[in-house]
Amino acid sequence: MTNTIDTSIYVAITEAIQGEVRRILSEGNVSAVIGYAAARRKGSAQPTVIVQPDDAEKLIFSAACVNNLAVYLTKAKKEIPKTGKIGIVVKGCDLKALVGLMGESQLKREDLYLIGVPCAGVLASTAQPAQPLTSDTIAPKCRECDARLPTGCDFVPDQQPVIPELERRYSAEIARLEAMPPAERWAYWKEQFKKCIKCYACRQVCPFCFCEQCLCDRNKPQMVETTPRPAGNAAWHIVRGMHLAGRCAGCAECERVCPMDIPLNLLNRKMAKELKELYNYEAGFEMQEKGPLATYDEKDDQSFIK
Amino acid sequence: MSRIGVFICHCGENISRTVDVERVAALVGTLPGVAFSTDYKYMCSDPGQGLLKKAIQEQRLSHVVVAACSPRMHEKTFRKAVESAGLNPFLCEMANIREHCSWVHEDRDEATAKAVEIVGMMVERVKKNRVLPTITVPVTKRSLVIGGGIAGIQAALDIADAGHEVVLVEREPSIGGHMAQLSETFPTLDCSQCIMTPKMVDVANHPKITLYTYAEIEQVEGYIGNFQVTVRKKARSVDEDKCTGCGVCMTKCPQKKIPNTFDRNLGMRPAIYVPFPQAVPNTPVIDRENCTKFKTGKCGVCQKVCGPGAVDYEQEDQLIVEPVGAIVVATGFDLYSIEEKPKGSPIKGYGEFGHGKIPDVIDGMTFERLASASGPTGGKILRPSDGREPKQIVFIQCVGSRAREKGISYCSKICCMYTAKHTMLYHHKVHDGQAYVFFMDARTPGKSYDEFWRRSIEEEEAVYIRGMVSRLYQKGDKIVVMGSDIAVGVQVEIEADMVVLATAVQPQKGADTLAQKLGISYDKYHFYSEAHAKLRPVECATAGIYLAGACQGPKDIPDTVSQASAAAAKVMTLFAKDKLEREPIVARVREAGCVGCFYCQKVCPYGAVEEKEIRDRQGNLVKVVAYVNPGVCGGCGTCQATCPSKSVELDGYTDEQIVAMIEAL
Amino acid sequence: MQKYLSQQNFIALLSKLISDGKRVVAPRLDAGTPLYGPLADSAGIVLDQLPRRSAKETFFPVCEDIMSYDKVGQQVTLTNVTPASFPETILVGGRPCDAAAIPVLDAVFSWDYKDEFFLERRRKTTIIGLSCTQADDACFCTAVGLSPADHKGSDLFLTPVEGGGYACETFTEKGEALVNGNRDLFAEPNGAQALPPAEPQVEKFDLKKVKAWLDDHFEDSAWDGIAVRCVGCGACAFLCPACHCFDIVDEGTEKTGKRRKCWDACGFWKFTHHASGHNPRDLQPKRYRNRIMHKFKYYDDKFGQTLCTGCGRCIRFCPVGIDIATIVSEIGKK
Amino acid sequence: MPMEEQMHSFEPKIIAFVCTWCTYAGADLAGTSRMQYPANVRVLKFPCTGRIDPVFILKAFQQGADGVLVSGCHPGDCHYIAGNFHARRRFAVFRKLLEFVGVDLGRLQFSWVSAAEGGKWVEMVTDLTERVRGMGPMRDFEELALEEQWSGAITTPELQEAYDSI
Repeated sequence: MTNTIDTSIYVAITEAIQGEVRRILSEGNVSAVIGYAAARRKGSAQPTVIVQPDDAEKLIFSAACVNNLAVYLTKAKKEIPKTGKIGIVVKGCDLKALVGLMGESQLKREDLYLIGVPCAGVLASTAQPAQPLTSDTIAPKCRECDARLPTGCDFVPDQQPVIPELERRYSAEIARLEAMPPAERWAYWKEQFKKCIKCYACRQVCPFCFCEQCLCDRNKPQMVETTPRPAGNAAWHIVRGMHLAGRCAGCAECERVCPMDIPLNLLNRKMAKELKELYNYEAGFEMQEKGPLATYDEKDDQSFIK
Repeated sequence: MSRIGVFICHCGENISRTVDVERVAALVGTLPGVAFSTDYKYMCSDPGQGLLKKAIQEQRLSHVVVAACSPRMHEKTFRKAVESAGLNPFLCEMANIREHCSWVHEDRDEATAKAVEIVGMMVERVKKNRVLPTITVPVTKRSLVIGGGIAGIQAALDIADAGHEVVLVEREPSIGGHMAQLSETFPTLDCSQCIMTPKMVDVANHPKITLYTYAEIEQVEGYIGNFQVTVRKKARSVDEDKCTGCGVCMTKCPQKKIPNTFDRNLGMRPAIYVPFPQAVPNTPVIDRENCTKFKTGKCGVCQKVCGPGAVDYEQEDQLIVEPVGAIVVATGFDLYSIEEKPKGSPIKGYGEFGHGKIPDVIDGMTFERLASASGPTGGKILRPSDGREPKQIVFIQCVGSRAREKGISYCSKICCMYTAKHTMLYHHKVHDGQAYVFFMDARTPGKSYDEFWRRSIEEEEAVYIRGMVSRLYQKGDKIVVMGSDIAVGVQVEIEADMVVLATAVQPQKGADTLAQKLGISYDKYHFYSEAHAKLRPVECATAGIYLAGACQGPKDIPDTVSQASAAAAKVMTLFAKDKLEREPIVARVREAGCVGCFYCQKVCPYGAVEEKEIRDRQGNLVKVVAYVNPGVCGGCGTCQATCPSKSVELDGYTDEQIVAMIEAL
Repeated sequence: MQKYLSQQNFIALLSKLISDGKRVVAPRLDAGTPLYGPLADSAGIVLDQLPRRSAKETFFPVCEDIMSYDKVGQQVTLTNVTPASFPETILVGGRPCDAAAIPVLDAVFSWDYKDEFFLERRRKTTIIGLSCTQADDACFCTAVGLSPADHKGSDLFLTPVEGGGYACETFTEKGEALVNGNRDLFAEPNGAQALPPAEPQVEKFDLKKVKAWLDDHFEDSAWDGIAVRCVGCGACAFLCPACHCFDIVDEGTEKTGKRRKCWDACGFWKFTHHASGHNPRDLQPKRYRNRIMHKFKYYDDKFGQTLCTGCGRCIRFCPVGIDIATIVSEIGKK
Repeated sequence: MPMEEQMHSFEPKIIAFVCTWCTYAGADLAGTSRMQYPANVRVLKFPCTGRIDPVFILKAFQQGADGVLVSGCHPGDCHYIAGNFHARRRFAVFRKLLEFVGVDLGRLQFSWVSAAEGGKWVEMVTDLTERVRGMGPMRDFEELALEEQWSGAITTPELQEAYDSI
């Protein structure tokens, strides 16, 4: 059964964002603001950077504001000048990435002005931007969201999102895959990875893929085959899964942008699940100086080691 | 293009018996990049090394692979040879076709095929080896000695006599260790105190020695030539500078009922005490656990009677940081206790010998205290239970040692000799007494040792019974010892007045914790591991740390003193240079790729990673990257495996080298 | 030549071609995603969705081997891939925007250097185009001068008609040969009305004006505004029917390996990264500028054609919503 | 060849990634003690398990390893203080990832083998070799390596034959 999700608060949120951005830009608190603006296609939105107070009216928030704008703050993105304080519009899921980036010495809290968005959910990549937000069109990550109200921001519009209980698809899909014999799982992933064309959209939108020179672009030695063949594709996604383990907080941008529909966030959620079970670690809630793979406990599980 | 030379060693027949070395040389010779390939009987011999050097020069070799024994054995040898022929030593690799191939496989074809692959792997690896320049680091010419027993004392005196400062740290309130507890020593029966105390005094008076007693190692940082050691000097409650050692405090202390551990609990001591009269330093310490003042707040007698006002109840532990260039570990041993199974120990224990339950079953060290002129009985052999002189005494050897089923499979080395000594001391003091010894074998190699042992039988009339004791029990005031004499094949039953157990030698408790602080390795019994069992017996694998005495394995006094002097010699060798060359196996940051996430810093066990600012020509900050201090880097490579972009590389173990090996498979 | 092909016979034609040992490439679902690919079974064809990747990979594969090497002893053996071994192929259901791109690509692959891999595949492939009856607001073929019913590039073109089946028209000898070889399946035209073609909504670009502005504005602050949001992935180029940059990579070990040719994209940072470490296109707007320049100026300069067929894939799948239709249309209005 | 016979004659390729201080020394000890074990293992020496990148394990499987052994110092024995603790976490997580993409973890063994445990080294190598022998060759990565994107695949039988013979 399809349930419509109430996104009426987005109108008020849009107004609040516009007001706040106009204020901080005109008062000179920030040098630029990264937010969302409407685009040509019906209902669509795109990331934008504004520096003039008058441009604040271009900012919107809607169910089509899917991007995690945190990527624009990383070192991989040199286009946005990192001088002065920068304002950024963040959903709860995006904020988790920012928290992680602060823990990895990539960002400083004092350089940011965080405009948090109370979020009722955004559209799935399979939906058209003009479609209404429903229990069918909502992004899978929003179905299991635990951060609808961002905390610790400088400004959050006073709105309360209302959201019906939705089936948790990642958990169900992980359980389905885990129940398979290894050969069947291998076959499943092989079919998925075969489609990959190494457009690296997953990497480029990932806030945590901030390396200036990706390991997988190296050729001395070639750690991972760079060509978009099934072998190199599988290696790439495995290596990426490992690199994000303990860091990825589930913004699911990689999965959203994959033009080949590869369920990449499944790998990341699986890793998150394991880290929770092994080390009781969850990424993105509070700033941690050391992630789970940069530290250890002498009593860590070693039942797998003979 | 590489011109690699491959040298296949026969190792006499050790390799060639199972590996067709000529075939390996021929096959490897066809690998891309291999310019020269040969086999030779003994590559490590002089002519073997000569062959290597000649080939490097004549064949203009760019890299070398020596396929022989384990690199742990001869890597240094061949790298040195390669260097003397004008190549950078790190352009030489060893392929282990002995320990990992010829010795563990019997099938000649299989072993030969495997050897070809092992060598092939190293050929691919060596192609990616880079010239590594030697790294030099300064040397702090001060040394730390941990442990103030005879080993530590000897090492400290030798190093100090050579003119270098020494910091000697002892856990107990006095130096002296176990040797100070002994009555007489084999094989000459001279009095232990008589030969020991002068050395203790020498330590106390030596201008180059700083002595910390009642102190422990808190933390060790740094590396060879440049350690920073934090010493915790526990609160003694007595000011060492003020105390004159008059001893009034001890005589006046109202609490005198504390078992004297130095005397193996046979006597009592006050709460403020020196462990024994000849203690160095002769400064008492307050045993805060048993002191009335510390327990109830009331008393304070010692403070009142102390003329110089040295007693200080407020004293606190002090942390002292000492920069040193070398460390000698001389923490000694402990005795195996059969009373109970130590917690977490693999040792099963001997319930059947009644130690701790039957008061007249004692261990060898307790016997030493009984026999000692300065001991609780003034040198009279008396039973702890009733103070009577034992007329029949049974010594049991190998209690704990050489008993695989009990958990210790090694021989404790000193017990045969000290038991022989005990029978003599007994016979000298109890002329009408009879000593019996149950033993498995008598192990008496050593100068004048066997003669000494024979004397105990032939002149001192000890009865040696070859066989083990199966059970002993109290019967009235006697202890019935039941055992077998396997030489004659009869059961033996002796009604003894006293039983002395030759319990096994074990490392000090906490030896593992100290090893972890020092970053040295230890075996399953927690004896410290030397770098090489034969050729580097006093060095640890961790550079700059040396071993002396029983902490490395059971040893008697002459061996301990020899090793202590050897360790001192090693320290002096190190101190002979102002700068030290270290192996350049260190991590390096590729700044272009570094994004400054500092994962490397988070995982570095040595704290070797620093932050470095990269600025453009105008001085604007471009980015902050990681920098590895090559002096501090230990070379583990954890940083590289953790770095997401692989922007830090461990020289000698680069991704290129490793991937080349994997791809060679 | 004009014919009628019933839906039933269309499927029968595919089955026959497959059973004749021809490689029939058509849109089908690949792990849930609509993609062009060889049909194992005619029933697998999916014609109601625009395939995610364009049809260019039929001629210009995502990745292909061009050579292999083997070292034995001191001997190195090189083995070339012989294009003669490429199979005969029928590309079925090529959308006008996809089919039209193939002749555009002919120009670059047969210019000073004849790319035997592309050309041999091209020679051996017959393209059956299919008219579009549906468009979304990302489609803009009409804006670049094509149409949803354009047969450019097709050897045989199908137009869905009222009552089912397709009106067929051949445009080349290959198309005719295909019809002639399967005469029994094709009927004479039945006069049924063609289904109305799709109507993309983007206003027609003034390509001359666009080019004129580009000619003069290599350096212009507008580029920063256009591409500041670009994150530098290759999704647009890889989904594009006309983008044709490739990289040549050696993959393998010391002893054996392959030389491979695979898609590359000017959006990648590495694309123009020099061995010296210098990168002339150091920032993303410069890279995005190249994409626009190449499509609407350089290709035109060299071959007199526009390197865009308006399929709209780059708009639909840009992770950050970059809309080439808006950008070009604005340039045209400058 | 019947399946069973094939299994029997199959000689698995085992790659061992070991640290130099403990397991390499343990393997040396097995040698000095003249213990015997299957000749299938190839040892790659690292300074520390902390240096072992998960990518190497992946690479080993891609290069045709049928089984991979990773072994280092027991907890607390690391020559580099804590490298093995970091490795322990890294591999605890990595093996879960490999398992999730469908690699049978029976082919991947982790162990602590000290310099004193020559016997344990022999046991580890023997057990893994025999287990992998029972599981048959690791085909997953090999087959994957042969797969092409359809458009780049060369399907003519002659060429396939030529490639197969390489």
